[in-house]
Amino acid sequence: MIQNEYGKIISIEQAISYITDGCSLMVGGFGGVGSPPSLLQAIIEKGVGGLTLICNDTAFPHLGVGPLICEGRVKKAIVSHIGSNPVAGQRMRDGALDVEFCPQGVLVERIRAGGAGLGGILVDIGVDHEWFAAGKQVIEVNGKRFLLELPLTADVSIVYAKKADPFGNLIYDKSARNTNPLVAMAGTITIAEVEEIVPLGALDPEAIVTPGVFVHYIVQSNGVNWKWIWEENESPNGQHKN
Amino acid sequence: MIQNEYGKIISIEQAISYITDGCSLMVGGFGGVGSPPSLLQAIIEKGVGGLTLICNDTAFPHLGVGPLICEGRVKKAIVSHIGSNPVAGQRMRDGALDVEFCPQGVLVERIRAGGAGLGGILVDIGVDHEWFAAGKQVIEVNGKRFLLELPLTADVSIVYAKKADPFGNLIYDKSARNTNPLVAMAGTITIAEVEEIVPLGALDPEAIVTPGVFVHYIVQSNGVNWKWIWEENESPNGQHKN
Amino acid sequence: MGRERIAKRAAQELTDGMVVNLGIGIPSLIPNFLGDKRIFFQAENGVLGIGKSPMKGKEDANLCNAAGYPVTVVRGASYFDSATAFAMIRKGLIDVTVLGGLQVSEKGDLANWMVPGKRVPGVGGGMELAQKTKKVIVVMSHVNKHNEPKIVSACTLPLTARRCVDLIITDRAVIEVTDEGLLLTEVMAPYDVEEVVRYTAAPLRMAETLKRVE
Amino acid sequence: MGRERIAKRAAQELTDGMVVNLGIGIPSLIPNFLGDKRIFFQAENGVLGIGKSPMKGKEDANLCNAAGYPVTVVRGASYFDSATAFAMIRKGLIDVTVLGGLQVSEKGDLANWMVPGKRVPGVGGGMELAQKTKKVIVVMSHVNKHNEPKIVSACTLPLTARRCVDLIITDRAVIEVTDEGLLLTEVMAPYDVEEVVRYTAAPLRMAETLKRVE
Repeated sequence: MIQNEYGKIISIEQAISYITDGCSLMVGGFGGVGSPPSLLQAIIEKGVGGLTLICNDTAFPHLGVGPLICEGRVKKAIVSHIGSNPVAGQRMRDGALDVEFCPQGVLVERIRAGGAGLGGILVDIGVDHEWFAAGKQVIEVNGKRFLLELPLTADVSIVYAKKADPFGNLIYDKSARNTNPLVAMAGTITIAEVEEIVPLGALDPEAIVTPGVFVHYIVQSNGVNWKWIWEENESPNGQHKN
Repeated sequence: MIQNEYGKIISIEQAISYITDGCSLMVGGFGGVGSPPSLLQAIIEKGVGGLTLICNDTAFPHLGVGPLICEGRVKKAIVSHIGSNPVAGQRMRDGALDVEFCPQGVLVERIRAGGAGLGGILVDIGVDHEWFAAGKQVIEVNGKRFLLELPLTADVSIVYAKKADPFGNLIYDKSARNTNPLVAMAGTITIAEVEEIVPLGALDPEAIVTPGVFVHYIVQSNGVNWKWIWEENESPNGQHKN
Repeated sequence: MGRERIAKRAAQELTDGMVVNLGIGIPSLIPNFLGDKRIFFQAENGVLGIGKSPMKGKEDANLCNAAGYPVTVVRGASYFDSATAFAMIRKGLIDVTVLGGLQVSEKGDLANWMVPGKRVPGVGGGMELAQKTKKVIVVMSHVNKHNEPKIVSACTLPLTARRCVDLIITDRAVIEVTDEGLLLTEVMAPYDVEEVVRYTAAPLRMAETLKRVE
Repeated sequence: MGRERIAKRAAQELTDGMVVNLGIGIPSLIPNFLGDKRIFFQAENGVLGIGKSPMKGKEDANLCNAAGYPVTVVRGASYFDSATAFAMIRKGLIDVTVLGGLQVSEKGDLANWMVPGKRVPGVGGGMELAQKTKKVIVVMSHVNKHNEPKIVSACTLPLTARRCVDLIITDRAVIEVTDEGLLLTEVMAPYDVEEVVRYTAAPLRMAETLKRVE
């Protein structure tokens, strides 16, 4: 029996109460890998809408944040690409979804900036690009031009981790770490869905990736409830099949 | 016998050849804890001077980067404080040492920015401060004023780690991690002094703090060759003795 | 003695589950007065969950606080780099910081890092802690060694941060910084209200609940 | 078939110990042609040291490449967050990236992320990789499906990055981007120099060592 010493361990139902119509929602994961399945399903079931979604991408239609897009719960998405979710493209062309594209490395660094309490970052990515530079301040440093990119935070961040202790210390699993540690830092409220909750002291202090101070609530995951693309398609053959 | 599969494992003598008169040198550590003792001693013995030192602080006179200051090898220091090294203060007042003070959190974030290839960061720390704002661009974002702080890199970064594998993957030891992972990212050449070199595959991929791509050279440490302040003074009594 | 009393009073401000950063000097004495309260102490060098000082001979040179002295860690502690430590601080995730002070103004401005003309130690992480922590407590002697008030209408020493201090705890008084100015809530025996007022160079309102602490 | 040949030729550019990022499509075939060269493959989602695809039934849903397909890792691999992945990229620590292309200009400008009026997939991490990697290799068919040249004097499609491409490998030719313009170094049978020139919409200089590859 895990002691809930810090009151952070809550039910999925309680967790979802923080996610309301029109709020901004940041979601960890990359192509759906490392996104929190039980929280995402509960959001769908609860029926919230008008969300501003901040995520690496719009995943695939049936997994990760994809269903939020497909069911029309998202008003605006700030992402690096929507290439794996044709529904997102369709809704964008229909005017039902506002998409702010951001180069992937800039996007994650903006999320980190939000999580680290910075006021912005300067990047030379896209500085002369007619689309990516549009509407952004250009700052000159020693004769070189940079774009000012602004931090991203959200009303609620949801992440997926392998283990949490009751203080909210998190470790992740392999490449499912991806954007999760950054997203965990950037929420006004951060909720971690975890495969396993372990007692305080069970995690090696050296191995903790997200210190518990960044995590407000912890929920027990019910596991992945979708099929991965590589399970649906033929099994990958050869190396680096994409 | 460790295989030197990537040619990164070199002698301290070879490592020191990269540190030359007048170069910029970034050193990991915090109050001397986590600074690389064997490399620092070799720099003193080699007799290089005119260094621009970037470090959290100037440590204590006889440990960490302290001796570099005391022996007059440093022309300019970019640090958050010199409070624990009276010689640094004396040399500054004598005009022999140029000190650029930077708030500690801004300093480490500038080092990270250098290591992450950013053009700068915006902070609201010190934005109205007569000294810390002096000479810096003020950038306004949504009516709020921020200082533009510039990235820090160095010709050579030297760090101290617990273990390295031949590719240069690093893990650190407890609070000796401190600024080391940031400094490791920010060097044009990064040299890691390590307590132990282990075979490729011996480090858990989840536990690696600094991926080997950031590390150019690895040297075997001869261990700490100074006395800590708490060894010299009376043993600490009570908790949190300072 | 005065230092211990100040630290003991400051310890009363800390409650179970808080994340707290302690400055050097008087603040470092606070853990001696916490009983069994479970506080997560954070340090700028990259530790969350600092515990008691180690026994003599059990020190680990690679496990120190921000002042370079050996510590231990509690269950649930974590290690991280200094950029992450300051991310926590700037994001406003530290509940309380207890800092030493040279001057505090009636608006809550804090000066605690240098005296012009003396040695310039540098500001360290004090600016971030003072500006960004949810609650900033300053612990200090009520007057300086020239018997001059350290609580003033406007700081004359170089500032650490503006309008940052929430509570001042001295050897003579406990004073809250409010939107309406300084509010005297406790006076420490053997001092009395009159003495506190005389040695405070800023207007003091008296709390309805003003009490004398023996 | 053409795709495999392109991937095989690109694989020759990779040497022992390199750190390499592969785009999706043709680049993903390259690991099949590396023999025992030890390359550290990096992916934007936070893996350095990607190995072979797993056996069927041995897939780990939490160990995927940037395209979401299962991979394994080699000895010496590490996991990290995406910000660290792009720190490596922006710092210029990736030795080679192999990307697909829609158009490459004679100056080395690359367009590879969208066709106006078609679906807008978004740029992903391509801008950073193209702009910051030490050596950028573009692998693509020499002409598009309308039989139009993809190597042009100036790109008409939205750019990914300017002056970033170092080497172009197509089903018909290998072309270096130099300060003096495009340099044809290899022609792939059954194509000949004349055909390559005709289907390249930018001036081509002939390398002294120009060779025909059977």
